[in-house]
Amino acid sequence: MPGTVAQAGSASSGTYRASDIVKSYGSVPVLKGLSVSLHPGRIHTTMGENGAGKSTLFKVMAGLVQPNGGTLHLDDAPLLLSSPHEAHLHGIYLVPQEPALMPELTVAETMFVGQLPTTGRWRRIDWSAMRARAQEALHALGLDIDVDAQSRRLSIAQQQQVECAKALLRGCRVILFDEPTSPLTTHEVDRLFSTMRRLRGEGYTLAFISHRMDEVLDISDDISVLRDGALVDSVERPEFDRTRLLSQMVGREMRTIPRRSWSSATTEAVLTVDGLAHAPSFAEVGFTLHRGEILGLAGLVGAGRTEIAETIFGLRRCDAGSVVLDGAPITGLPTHEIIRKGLVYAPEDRARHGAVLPMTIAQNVSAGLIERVRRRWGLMDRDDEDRIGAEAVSQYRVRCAGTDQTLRELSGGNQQKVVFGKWMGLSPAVAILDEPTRGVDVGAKDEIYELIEARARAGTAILVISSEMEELVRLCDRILSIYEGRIVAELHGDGITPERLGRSYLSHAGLGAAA
Amino acid sequence: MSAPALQAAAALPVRPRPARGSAWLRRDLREIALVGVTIATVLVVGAFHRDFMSLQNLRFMMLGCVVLSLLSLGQTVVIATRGIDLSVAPVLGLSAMVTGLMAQTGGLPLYGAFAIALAIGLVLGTLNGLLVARLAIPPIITTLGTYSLYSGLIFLYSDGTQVDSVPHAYATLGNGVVASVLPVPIPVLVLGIVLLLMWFIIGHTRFGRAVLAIGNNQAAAYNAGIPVTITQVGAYTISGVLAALAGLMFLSYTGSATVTTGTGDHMELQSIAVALIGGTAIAGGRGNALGTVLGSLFLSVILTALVFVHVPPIWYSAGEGVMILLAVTAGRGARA
Amino acid sequence: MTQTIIRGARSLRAAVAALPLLLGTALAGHAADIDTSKPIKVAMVPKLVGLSVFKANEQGAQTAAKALNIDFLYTGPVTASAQGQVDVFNSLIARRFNVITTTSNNPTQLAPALRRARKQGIKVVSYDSDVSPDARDFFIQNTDYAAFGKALVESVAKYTGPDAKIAILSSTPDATIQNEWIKALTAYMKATYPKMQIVTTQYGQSSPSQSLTAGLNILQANPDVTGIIAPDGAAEVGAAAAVQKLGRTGKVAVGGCSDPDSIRQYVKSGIIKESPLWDEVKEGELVMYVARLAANNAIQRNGTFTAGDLGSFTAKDGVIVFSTPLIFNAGNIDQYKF
Amino acid sequence: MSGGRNDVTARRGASRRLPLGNWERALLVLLVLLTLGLVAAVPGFYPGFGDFLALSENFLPFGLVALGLTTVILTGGIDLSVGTTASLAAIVMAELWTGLHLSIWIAALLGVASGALLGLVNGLIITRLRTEPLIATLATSFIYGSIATALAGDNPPSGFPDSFNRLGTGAIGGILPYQIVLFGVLAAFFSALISRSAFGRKVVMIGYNTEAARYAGIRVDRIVTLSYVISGTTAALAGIVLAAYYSAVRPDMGSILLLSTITTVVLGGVSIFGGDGSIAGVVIAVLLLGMLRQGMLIAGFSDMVTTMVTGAILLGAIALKNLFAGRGTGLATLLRRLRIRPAATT
Repeated sequence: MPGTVAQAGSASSGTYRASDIVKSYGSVPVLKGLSVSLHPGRIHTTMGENGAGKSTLFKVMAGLVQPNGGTLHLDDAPLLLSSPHEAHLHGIYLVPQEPALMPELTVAETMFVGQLPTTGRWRRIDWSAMRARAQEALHALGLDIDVDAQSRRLSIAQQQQVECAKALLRGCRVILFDEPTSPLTTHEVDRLFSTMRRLRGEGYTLAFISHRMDEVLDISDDISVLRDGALVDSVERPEFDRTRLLSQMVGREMRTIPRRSWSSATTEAVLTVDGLAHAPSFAEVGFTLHRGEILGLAGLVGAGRTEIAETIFGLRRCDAGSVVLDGAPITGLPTHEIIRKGLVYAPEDRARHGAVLPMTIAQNVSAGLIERVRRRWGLMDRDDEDRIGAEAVSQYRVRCAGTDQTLRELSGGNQQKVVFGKWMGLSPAVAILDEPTRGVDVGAKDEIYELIEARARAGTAILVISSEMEELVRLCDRILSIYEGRIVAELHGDGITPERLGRSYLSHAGLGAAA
Repeated sequence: MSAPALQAAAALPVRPRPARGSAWLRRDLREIALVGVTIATVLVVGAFHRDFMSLQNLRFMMLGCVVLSLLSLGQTVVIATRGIDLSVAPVLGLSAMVTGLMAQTGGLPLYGAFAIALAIGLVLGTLNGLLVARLAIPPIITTLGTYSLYSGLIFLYSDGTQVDSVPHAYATLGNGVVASVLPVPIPVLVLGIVLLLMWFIIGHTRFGRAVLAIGNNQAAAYNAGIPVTITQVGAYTISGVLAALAGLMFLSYTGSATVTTGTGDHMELQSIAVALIGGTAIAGGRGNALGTVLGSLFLSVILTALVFVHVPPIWYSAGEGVMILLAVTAGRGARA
Repeated sequence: MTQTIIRGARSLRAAVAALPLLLGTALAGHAADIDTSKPIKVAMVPKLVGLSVFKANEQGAQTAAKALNIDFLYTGPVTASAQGQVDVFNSLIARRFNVITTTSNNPTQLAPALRRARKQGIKVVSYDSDVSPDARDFFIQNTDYAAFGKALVESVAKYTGPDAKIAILSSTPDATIQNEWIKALTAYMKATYPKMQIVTTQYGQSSPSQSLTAGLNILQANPDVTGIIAPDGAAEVGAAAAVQKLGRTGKVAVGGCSDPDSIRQYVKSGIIKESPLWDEVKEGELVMYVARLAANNAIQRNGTFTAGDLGSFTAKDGVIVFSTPLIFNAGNIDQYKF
Repeated sequence: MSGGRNDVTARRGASRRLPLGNWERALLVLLVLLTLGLVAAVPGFYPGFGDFLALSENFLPFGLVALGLTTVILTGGIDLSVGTTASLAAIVMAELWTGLHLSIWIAALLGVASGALLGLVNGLIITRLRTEPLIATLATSFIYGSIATALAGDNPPSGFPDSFNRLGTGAIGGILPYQIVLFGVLAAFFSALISRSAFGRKVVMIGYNTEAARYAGIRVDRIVTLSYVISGTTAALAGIVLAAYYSAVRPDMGSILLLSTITTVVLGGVSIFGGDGSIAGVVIAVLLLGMLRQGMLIAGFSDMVTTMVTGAILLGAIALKNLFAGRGTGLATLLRRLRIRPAATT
């Protein structure tokens, strides 16, 4: 088995074509006969709104999903993939967005799962060879990860890097990345792109999915744009055109995203955080949030922004400092009391934290404060609950068949709107929104921005945590930069530009130039 | 730790491997702790009651844990896949009953008994596995259902009779020593062989690692090309076979089998308890053979110690309950 | 009289002769004396199906049922639980059985269901383990408790000497019949062997494996114990197996009660010298006679009756003592197969 | 999702109007067919209305346990200690009655309270020590069992006053058993509790997604603990009813409850993983399994056959459920392919 980059050899093969792929789930067509081709030594990017079929296409190409029609050709030989494992055997590897952990196993074993090297007559596992080769592969990619560490200790970025090394270990020549950058910080994205460029240089065939225009324009050689399960555009560097790509994706003229010309911020302090600390995530965090203001928290993933929010929200223990809401201290209060006092938090991971996907829209909306549903005989009045759900659906423009539809059936953007409806229905004094547009397609993003702005105009103070600079630049009156658990910079008004923002927290990482 | 850029990495010399000792020590902590606590119990109780430390008592404490250890080894493999096997008790009972009755009335030779026990374990265990892996019935429900079915089989087969005595060869298997110069009881030897085998299977074969991988993350295991269905079925088959072997050892050791053998003593719950004490994670993905056997030995030592210090017998099961809680909470502390 | 029998039991001839002698004026009655014209349905409900002891009762009952024109059913729960027995009773009531005979898992839990049966005109005959007196018409007691207690003590006392340290290995702490026996044997011991001492009482839960473990533990933890009295089938086997495994044959005497099949090997190897019981097969026959007579209303709660070849018996307040203890030893055990 | 922007805002689905889902309806049909079949085919099964109703006295204690256990299973947990809790509570009651000469009813009340306390201990071990429910309740079931045996002594009390015993075997007007009344009231209460109360909503939410519930400000530990308290309480109540039924207590009287009750709850359509399920389904399953067992016994099948059939039904039902939910491979896939026209392939 070709084990490392060094052994990978020259780029003589690896042209991977998918032709006329058709796939439908039940009666819903997802892919309507589309074709793409990937070439060795090139990075192919697939763009498109959520639901355009990008992930499904990649899954078909990686053997995770069986198409209803169409063909796959690797180096002009037809290919039938019945499982991801078979794809691996043909040298095709899909790096999932959030690699599946084997938390109890060591990093080395995780890398070799399914292909553990054996030795001797008894075919016992060759642990030392495995560790050595795992270490070699990680080093070749410039990664410093302890192969004996338990996998549960890896960050998402490290997990992705381990996945890359896994692809190499399996001798795969075609590596597909399913939206690899969305959980990563800018710094980590740079690292990933370096790796990808290096692999491109060695003749690997690479493809990835992204929503982020900047990085797409930065790294791609070919771009395919998908819309509603069909290929609508296909361009090669250098014919990239940001506006054209955007409009192709959404199928309409994309408004440019300017900074907001107005501000609803007042000088009335609603939330005052002082000297807040939670070891080891962050310390000495202090800021004031005003009525109607949209305040951004920028920083790398892992800088402590989510931890700050969760500490304010009472989900984590508070080691030091104080939080004052509307003049009353809420430090260390349990979450349900904090909600009752008017502070809400929409977490970044909807499926795990933000919503209960098997429950209905109405039930999810009322979950924020079950007590607000009217009682009859001490029981929850279902009509009232439906009414609350329906209100949220119409106010936040949730596209659904009815309030009794389960959240699982909705798209990411609509799920997020339901989460919004849950919290905004309480007319909170403060709303903390953690990555509010994560996994939301471009069109819905705009709608969500408008909802946030409308809420601010109604007087709610909003704290937005985001890793997308564009988002922060567009939304915020003021932005705090967090680096390693401390506030390192504050930008406001016209001082907010992507360049300054990037520099504000990246310069501390010693990589300021990258921004 | 700041990460070097990729370009620089190529030039990096391969660093010396990090000391594997520390990581391994961390993972083997439970076994070391179990051995420590077991020895401590023997010494402390032995200081007050000399007979507790007598070679004979030590041997019987080992003998006493053989059947439960065999059962728990199978349970360990199943729990490691994130499953559970409640049907081990009736499988044990059925194996003891069938081989016992055939030996008692038909003079079934010992090798025949092994063959029959293995066949019973193989068939019943595989059936569990197929129900879990192929029909996607949750393990606890599957084995709850087969618990009833297999218990019924014992009645059907025995038709209300019981095994009271076994031929000489069986008694030797259950009570003899390997050789007069080597006074190791044969059941302990059998357990030793099975332990070695299971240690090798879980720790050093692709199948064993696949079991753990499935317990960690079934979808990822599938995607990595692990034959999930076969591995799952295999885990239940192993559990069935070991339970049947435990039944044969039970028969040989006690010379008896009744319709309530296994189920009457709630062996299924005991085996789960032992696996947990031995460090198997109930959520799957972690489990090893040595820990399980040490856990079983520890339990045997503690329960015998309770007799020596004259704790009334009604509190033995409470002692077991307390130990499960201690083992599980202490285990978590060590891993954090 | 009992004294005579126990001494006599040491010889094979006496033991064989003893039973019919004791059962009253031998060969006085025949099945023909009993009105068997109308067929009746009788069920025998053991503590649980699948134990040899109960199977031995069934064996005798089957024989007698044929002679008595009884439609016989042997049924019971699969676990030794009162709930299981009650479920069975209820089904028997619904199926209009004429007589239910049962040995109870415990005396109290079964009572309401059996009372219900009696209310519907079903006769209830308990044997072996009794239920509350108001829940049954007749109880066939295996042996007189005092006599059995004495037999249990004697089964080890002769071999350990009068000042031995004795351990008791019973089934469960709340097993009625075992507790009655333990009470009787303690009283007898105090009176006859005042220097004898009971050092520990352990329980084997009627499970062979737990009994064995308990037996081993007794002997390991109390090295000065020279006799174990185990008044429970599984317990006696467990105690004997423990003595054998520890190589204390000849040093520790085991006594108790168990069916001959399960202790045969230990009696032959000398670990168990004597083990009192009664003839389970014949007891099963008697159960059917009593059932038939009760269904015919041909038996009084106080009075005597004749049960075919078994002889005549006396009922006192509905309690019929089946026999005096039958003592198995190496000499006679091979005559009994159950 | 496609569909118009906001043309449909609120819609009450069919599932909301009917109190029963597909699974529950299937069970109900099965129950009716089974009962009718048994009445028609098994002599003695229907001896009269009162006696027919009285059949339920033999299995409704299982139903009581099932109600509480359902609450726990809906949170994604399990309570293996219900059997020993039932025994212990009954023994506590009996000992208070004989030992302290309390009125039997006060003693019964204290018995139920002790069950709540035992449940609280379970809940606290699970939430405070962060122990898996399976492990925690396995351990406490051993411990409670020991305590029950110790308290019971070698001669556990029996012979309770007749007024109390009627709770187990009496009937209003000789027709309607008190047990049915008790179970009916509690079933209605639990149905409202689970599907209509805030507590029930929180239970279900925790069962589906504990983390999301925590992030929504639900006091997860408190709700989970409370669900074990409820489970302990209903188990204790079952123990008390059993005590009245037998007019006696034994330290092992509850041990038969555990496995059968889990079977019932699962057959009732409650997902062992939490969140999914309804009290209606469990109630129907209680009646279904109870009637089946009584019917088979009366028809002359042995306890053994009845037990085996129960096991087979459990496996068959869940396999069938998976079949319709589209889970599983092998046989399930095979059958599904028979049901759905295969998609076209090139």
